[in-house]
Amino acid sequence: MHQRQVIRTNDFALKLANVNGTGSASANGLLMQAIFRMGIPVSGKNLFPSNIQGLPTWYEVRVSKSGHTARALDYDLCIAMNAETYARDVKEVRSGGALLYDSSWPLDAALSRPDVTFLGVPLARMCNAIFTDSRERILMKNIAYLGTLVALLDIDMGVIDELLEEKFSKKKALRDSNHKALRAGYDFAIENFECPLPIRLEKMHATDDRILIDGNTATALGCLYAGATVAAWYPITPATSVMDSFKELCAEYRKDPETGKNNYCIVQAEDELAAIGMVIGASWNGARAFTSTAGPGISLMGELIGLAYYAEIPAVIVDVQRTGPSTGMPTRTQQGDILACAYASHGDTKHILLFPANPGECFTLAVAAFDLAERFQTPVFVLSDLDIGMNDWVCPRLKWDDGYRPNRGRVLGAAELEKMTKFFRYSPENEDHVAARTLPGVHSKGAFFTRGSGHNKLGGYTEVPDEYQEVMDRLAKKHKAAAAAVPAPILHKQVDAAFGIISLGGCDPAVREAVAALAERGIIADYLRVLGFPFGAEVEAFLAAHERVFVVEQNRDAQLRTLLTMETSAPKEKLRSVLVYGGFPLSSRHVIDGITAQLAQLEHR
Amino acid sequence: MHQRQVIRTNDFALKLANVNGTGSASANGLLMQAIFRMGIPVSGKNLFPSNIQGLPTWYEVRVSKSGHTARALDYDLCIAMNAETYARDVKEVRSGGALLYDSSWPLDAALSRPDVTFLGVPLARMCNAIFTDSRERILMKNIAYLGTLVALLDIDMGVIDELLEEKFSKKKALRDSNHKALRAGYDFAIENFECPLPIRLEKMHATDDRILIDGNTATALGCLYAGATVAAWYPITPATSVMDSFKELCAEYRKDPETGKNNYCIVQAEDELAAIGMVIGASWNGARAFTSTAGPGISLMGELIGLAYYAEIPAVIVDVQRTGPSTGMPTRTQQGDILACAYASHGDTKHILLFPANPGECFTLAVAAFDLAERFQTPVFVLSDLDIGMNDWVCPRLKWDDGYRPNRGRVLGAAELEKMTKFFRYSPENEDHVAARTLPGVHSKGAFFTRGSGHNKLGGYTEVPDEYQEVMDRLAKKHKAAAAAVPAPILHKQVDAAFGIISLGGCDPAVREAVAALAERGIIADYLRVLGFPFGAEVEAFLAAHERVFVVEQNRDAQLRTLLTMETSAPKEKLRSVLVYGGFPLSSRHVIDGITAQLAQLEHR
Amino acid sequence: MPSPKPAVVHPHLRPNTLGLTVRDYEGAPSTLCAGCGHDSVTAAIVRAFYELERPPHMIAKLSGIGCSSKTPTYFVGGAHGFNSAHGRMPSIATGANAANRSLTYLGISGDGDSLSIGVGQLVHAIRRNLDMLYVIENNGVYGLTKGQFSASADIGTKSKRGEANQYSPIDPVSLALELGASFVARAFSGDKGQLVPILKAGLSHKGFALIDVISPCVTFNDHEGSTKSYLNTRKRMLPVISTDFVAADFVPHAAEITTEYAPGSAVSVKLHDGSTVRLRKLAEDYDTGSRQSAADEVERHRSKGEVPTGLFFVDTNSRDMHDISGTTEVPLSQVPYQKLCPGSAALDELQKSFR
Amino acid sequence: MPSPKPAVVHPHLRPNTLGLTVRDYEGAPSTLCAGCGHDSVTAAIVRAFYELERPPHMIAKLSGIGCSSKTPTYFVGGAHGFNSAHGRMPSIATGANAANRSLTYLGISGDGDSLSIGVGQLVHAIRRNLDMLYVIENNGVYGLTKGQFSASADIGTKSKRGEANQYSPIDPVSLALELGASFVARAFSGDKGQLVPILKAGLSHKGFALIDVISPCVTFNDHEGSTKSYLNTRKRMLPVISTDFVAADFVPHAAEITTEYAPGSAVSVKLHDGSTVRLRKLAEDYDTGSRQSAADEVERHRSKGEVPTGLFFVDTNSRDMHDISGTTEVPLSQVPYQKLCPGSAALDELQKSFR
Ligand SMILES: Cc1ncc(C[n+]2csc(CCOP(=O)(O)OP(=O)(O)O)c2C)c(N)n1
Ligand SMILES: Cc1ncc(C[n+]2csc(CCOP(=O)(O)OP(=O)(O)O)c2C)c(N)n1
Ligand code: SF4
Ligand code: SF4
Ligand SMILES: [Mg+2]
Ligand SMILES: [Mg+2]
Repeated sequence: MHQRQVIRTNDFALKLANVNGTGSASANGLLMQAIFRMGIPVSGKNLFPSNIQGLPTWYEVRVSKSGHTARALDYDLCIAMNAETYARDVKEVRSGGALLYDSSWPLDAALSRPDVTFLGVPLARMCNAIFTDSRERILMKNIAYLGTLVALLDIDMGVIDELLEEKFSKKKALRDSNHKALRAGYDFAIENFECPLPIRLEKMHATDDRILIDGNTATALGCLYAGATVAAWYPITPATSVMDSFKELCAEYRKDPETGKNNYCIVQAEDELAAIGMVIGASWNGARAFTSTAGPGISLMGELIGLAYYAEIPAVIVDVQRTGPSTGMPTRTQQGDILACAYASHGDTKHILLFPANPGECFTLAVAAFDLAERFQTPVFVLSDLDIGMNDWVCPRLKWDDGYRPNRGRVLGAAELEKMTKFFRYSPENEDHVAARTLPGVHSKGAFFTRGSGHNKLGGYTEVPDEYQEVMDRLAKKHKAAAAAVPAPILHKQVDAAFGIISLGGCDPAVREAVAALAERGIIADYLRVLGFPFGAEVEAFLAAHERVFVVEQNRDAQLRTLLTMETSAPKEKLRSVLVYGGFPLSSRHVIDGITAQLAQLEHR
Repeated sequence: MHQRQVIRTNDFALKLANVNGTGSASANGLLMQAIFRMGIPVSGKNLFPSNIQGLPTWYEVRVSKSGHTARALDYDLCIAMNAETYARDVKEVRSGGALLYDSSWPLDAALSRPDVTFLGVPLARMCNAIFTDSRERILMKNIAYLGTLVALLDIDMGVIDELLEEKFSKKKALRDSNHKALRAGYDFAIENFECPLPIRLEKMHATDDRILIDGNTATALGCLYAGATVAAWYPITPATSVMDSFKELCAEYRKDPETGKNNYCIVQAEDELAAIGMVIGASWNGARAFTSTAGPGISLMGELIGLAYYAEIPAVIVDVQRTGPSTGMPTRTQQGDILACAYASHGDTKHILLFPANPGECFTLAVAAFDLAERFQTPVFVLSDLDIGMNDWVCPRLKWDDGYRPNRGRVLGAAELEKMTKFFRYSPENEDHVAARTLPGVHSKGAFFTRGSGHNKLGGYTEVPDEYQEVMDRLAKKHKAAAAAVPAPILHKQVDAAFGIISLGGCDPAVREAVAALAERGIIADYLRVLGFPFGAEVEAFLAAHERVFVVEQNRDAQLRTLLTMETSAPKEKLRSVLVYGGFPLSSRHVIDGITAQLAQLEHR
Repeated sequence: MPSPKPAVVHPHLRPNTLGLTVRDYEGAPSTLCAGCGHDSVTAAIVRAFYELERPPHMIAKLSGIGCSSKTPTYFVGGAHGFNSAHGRMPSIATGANAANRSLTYLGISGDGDSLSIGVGQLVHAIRRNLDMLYVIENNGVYGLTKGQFSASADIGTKSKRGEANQYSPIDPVSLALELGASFVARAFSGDKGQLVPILKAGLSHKGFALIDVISPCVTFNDHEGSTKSYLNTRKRMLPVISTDFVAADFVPHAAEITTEYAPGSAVSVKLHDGSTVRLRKLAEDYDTGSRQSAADEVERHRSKGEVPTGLFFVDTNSRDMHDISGTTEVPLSQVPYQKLCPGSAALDELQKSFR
Repeated sequence: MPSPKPAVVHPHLRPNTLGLTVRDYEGAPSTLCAGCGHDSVTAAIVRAFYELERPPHMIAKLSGIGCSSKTPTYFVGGAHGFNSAHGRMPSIATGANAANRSLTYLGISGDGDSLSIGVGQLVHAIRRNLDMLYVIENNGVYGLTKGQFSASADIGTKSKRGEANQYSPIDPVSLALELGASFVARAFSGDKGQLVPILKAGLSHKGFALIDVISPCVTFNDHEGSTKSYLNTRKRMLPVISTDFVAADFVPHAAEITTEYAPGSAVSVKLHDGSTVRLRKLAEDYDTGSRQSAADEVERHRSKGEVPTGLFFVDTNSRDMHDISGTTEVPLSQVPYQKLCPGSAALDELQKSFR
């Protein structure tokens, strides 16, 4: 018992075990939002199944006054609402932790633990007493346990009220039901448990200038602000909400004030082959266009991605990665499409990749993607993932510079064309090895023939080796030139680092937490997070500066390490991998264990 | 003139410049075949355009008593039948060489060369005199220049007669026309030129136990002998003739003697996505099935290749590579799909690749592909190319061991199943990390559910990280295990080699010739040709044994070098590239120049 | 917790002549939403196989991706299942059928799986008259991805968010008739009495049998304003043909002979395996043996906003892929290798022509 | 050496009101086989654009892969061309059209490109009623890959090697009618008098216009036994409707008013851009405004082994993709960025809801 007396304010983790399709999502969302509004750093991970209703689903909430948002692996309190996973869930509570269960039914003694406090709340009985409608009885159980948590964790009731007001301002009846259920759960806790628990909340001001947002919404915002007018897509988890958001945003911000018509066109394609085809057609014709998809879509887009690469047509492809291969686990996260995207399509091809690490970067890198795609006239991939894309993250408020103007790259206007004697599509090239393009309908002199078949630097059809090779060599140089243009990596430097760590994307919170924790143990590491491919001078410098570099990523085959090995001058021997790819978001423990284990090995050589 | 007096018997190169669709192919084929029948090592390279009629096409014949069959880059005699490319063709004749042209029209003086002998033959006038039908007049010009060559090169007229007899045994009229044209060209040469030229032929016995065959026919033969019963494909150059041959062979050898029914089923699919789907369905159901395609098809097959990898279904995919990316140059050769195949599909995937270097190996490796695909229950790629697949090669007669039995891998029969209490698809695994599979309809206990979604080692659906990971880790081990099973590389060892060369596939003749030539200059190199991926111990050993290794391949991005870097323990620094990727077959000169240039560089460091 | 669905209602668990009861034709518990139309189709399939007395392991059940495509897990656990990739089931089935023509092939797909990403493969499976039963569980939306319109959504039908579809729908029935399918039908998941006999007929038909089953999505497309809701479908559905199935070796029991026939309007069609379907037409002039007549009949009702159902067309003499390719009767997967390999002598002989 | 084909025969090189002559609408010399039907279609397209007086640079010509798909290089050199990937032209055209609705879109495809690998994209381009003219140069074979049967090969037609096709063909016309195309026609490359006006009508139509042009492949499908040879097509082709086109701002010249009409049987249809097509029907009862009637008429002749040609159906009031999506009239590619970016203030405002 004594353990329980250690008060842990704003620093603990909850696991809520539910059945999907029973309304737990909104209650769990409210919980997360309430903590956020109390000014406390918080993160929520939704671990949901690949079906619509009736299967186990978990929601993890981590509260961390020091701002660690990575997934926590041991839980101080578990809300066990799913009998089917009960046994599993009990096991995951840390010793000294507590478990909240529905005591409407007796608890299976076999599943109790001496080192865990069991808090029984008769949620079903309560709700059956209060509500008559059967659906409501089920839904409100979630709000009832939320009420209990308000008491147990000392959540500001005012904040909760405010949230319910906003949420149900137009649905009075629903609001009242919510209040009733909330109350019931709250009162029961006050009467029966010593509240609050040692793990508890206390207002802070750490989220004042922050927002709660998921990566897919942020990506959609980025596309909106970048001036994308054409979007083509085919539904797929976890990318679907990118387009849902983009659609909503356009409906809000892209109706022409005079005509009321749409300054955008979103096409739900028949499949991914068509979606990328539409993006290519639209970009060829001068619109900023993009598609959003996941692994299976990337595979299907392969052929046309090669066409865009070779014919030099801009295209922005958002890949919200999920666990592969094949259908894999559609509702689990992974970073398994790095190589598939970097070298997408048959023949010699190389592409530009961007790696957002959080919703904030989804926003900025989405914008960067369009600028790069048009500047280099080539496909650009934004490699997000399910964890970033579908979970709510606490982020600094998004900023927008009204001075921003799209970099449309080298596009000749009517005036310029008028002055020219003759226009050739693929020459002359600039220092980026990019030639000017023209848009259909602009000027008679601008007409040219686009083809995925062999062409020379004038744009003419060719089967002559030298002419073909000349263009291919320029494309290789062009890709190299992009290294200086992709966003620079982010360096976390320390004094006397023993080694370096390179990682990307959604691994960031876990790696940063791990670096801090290792430092406490006296293990000092520099940390570089790459934001894009091809790799620039900073990456080369970091690799050169460190004898040993651990590459942390979420896939089986060390895909980022592969890319670093092939596309930098670093000797491959210095690169070691820490790989986690079970489908759940990364935790600092994975990183710490992975690195320390290897360090130990290396010593015992 | 004096140069011309150097007699060069059975050692020279010809270039025939024609217009496609004008019947030159058969004349050029006859020429090649005649030399072959004279027992002289010969090779022919058909450099044809991507259309059906009216564009420039070249046919190169190399005669080499020492058996070098790679493409020669300078030509002793050019037969210039295409006015459009005449200027280019004249340039390519080596100094001291000769050029044969149609003197029916005056020659453009501007295009003459003092160091080249011009042999004018009034081919058109002759044929117009002999023939009345306009089409025949065009076709027979080709036979007429063949006649001239018979005289100039001292080709055995008996052999030619014999060939014409065989070819036109059923078409007397045609045979007579051919004879007339041949005679006319021959007589003109005898009367007007000093025959034979210093470059001439003389019977040998170097081809007695050899055959003339193209790689695609050999691949089809391999599939026939391996026992493939289902083939699904979509037409694409240069892979189409694989299926054409397979169809003809099946019609000949696969009609059931009793019923007259087909012991095979070939489906012309609606596209490549369907073709690979059919192969997967057929393999799942217990047939040996394959498809043949080229780069664009590989891109389209990506998603389903990942399904076969993850669900562990055998599939044989023949990729007759052409010049990419995109449509690229469909009638030019390249080795540009190595990476696209090795890591095909999204998520973590790795595949088995085989690299035939000539038609003989197309035959043996096609058979090996089925054994590997079924033993390891995974897709296997046979990476041929246009040069191997569509050109006629002189090869040792194909041998077949009647003791061969297909390795169907671990497939449980009714008896075995009867004995089992319960069958699980993905365990237990054997030393190859392969589990037993069952075939539909064999036994009620064998039923299981195949899926591309997350599954555990029992074959059940899962979203549990550990269960998912367990299967993925086994797949990785399985791929490693295949290293010992793929055909071993071929080592050409020398004494005191200064460095090593690694190459693959169609580069072989050029590399072997280069190694010999370099040796004559005192530059000694060991040469290892890889036959498959994953790489086995021999490859590791070769890399370990050499300080410096040149990797010779026909693509821009050093794809084999990439694979060697990532999938062996060799430090990448020791691997240097020689890359030729213009679309024409490799010549020893490319290799020699590439290597010596780099050696020079290295010294001047 | 998912309750074991489908709950198959059956008077008594009478074993069929294989000694198997209805339970033996069930699969794993469904994980679909309670009330999903697909679960009713699953129940009907269980019933159909049970009554047809097919040995489970001689059944190959294939599907693409979608809620509908998940259902093969929920029926005939003893069959071989293949949950493949989105829209690619037709090609997988084609290959499977090519390798072994002796199994019963049942493909389950959705309107998204079949009419959007998969329409190309569906079209060509029909052209080949592949010997299989192809069931489209048609709910007008992409269920598994949460309710986007599919290509079968009717003009004007409203999404849950209230937007109306404005693209003309693809009707799998008309498409199949146009492309030459040899068995074309439509049914409603809510009408088991109609669905089961049609399924049995489709399973007994030789060649490509397509059944478009209107199967409402309770979660994303069962609201007011949806034309494919249970309510609206019940309102608009019109059995232009009622189907009654009598298996070859089958003594019809009481339940099934009670159906009364208006003399003259009934047609009996003998299927390839000897079983019979009795068709009762609504319209006198409509000829179930004529593709064009069927197409017209379907169009006539469709244009009136009705949803015509029934077995519209069946051609019992069509030639399937194997007939056309002249494949041997023995499943290719079972032809001994000795019959497949010409041997060394033949190779030597052949190579004489390679000189 | 390829002689500059197509040789456009024209009385005098009269410039149109843009000051352009027929020559100005030609492209690079064809590299197709001498006598290829596709070259005649190219010539007809040149003629159609010249007579419609379209500014070349306002034309987007797109294609897939195949001999037919090569032809955009051979006409209107001053237009923007896009020779894309096999079977993917419809999606490229959809995106292009989405970005700029002010251009004239002409897609050229083949029967392989459109009915095999590309049928899915074709089907959905039709559903969207994409505003373009889609021409299928239909020769029943894959020309560029040397003569395999395509999905439009008729049953019984013989390949050059003598094998007969046994799979039921896909008729693009019936398919388009079934799927809701707003303009459906068929013509023969050998009948320029018929083809040119239909092309002009198709180019003037708003919405998806499909023209199936029988265009023989002299090299691989013009032999005896082929149903798509010149000879056989001439024999079987039957103009069930003859089409006559009159441009909006166009004084018909002598050549074009001579056509005599049997009173009563002629219909005049005003197209979106004000031009008119006059249709003369063979059958009195056939209603060119009715999709079903058109489908029946086509089927009626097809079943008799005839190849019905003409402009079978046109719907001048259909709504194209942009009408349906409510897109602004200004080409999206030309909407100024200022109109597209909500700006920082809006972003700050919006983010209040993200707390
Ligand atoms: C290549 C690919 N693209 C997209 C998806 C995502 N996806 C899964 S199911 C589905 C649609 C299912 O709709 P339908 O076939 O009608 O089945 P339903 O769920 O409605 O029964 C989609 C788009 C996928 N799995 N694979
Ligand atoms: C993905 C892909 N598969 C196959 C091919 C090979 N290919 C080129 S053209 C063609 C068929 C062309 O037939 P059709 O569209 O009828 O054109 P035609 O040559 O008959 O005019 C094929 C299969 C290709 N280019 N790309
Ligand atoms: S989402 Fe719709 S289709 Fe899917 S299971 Fe639920 S009800 Fe059925
Ligand atoms: S092959 Fe046929 S389609 Fe192609 S160009 Fe020649 S004639 Fe025309
Ligand atoms: Mg659906
Ligand atoms: Mg064709």
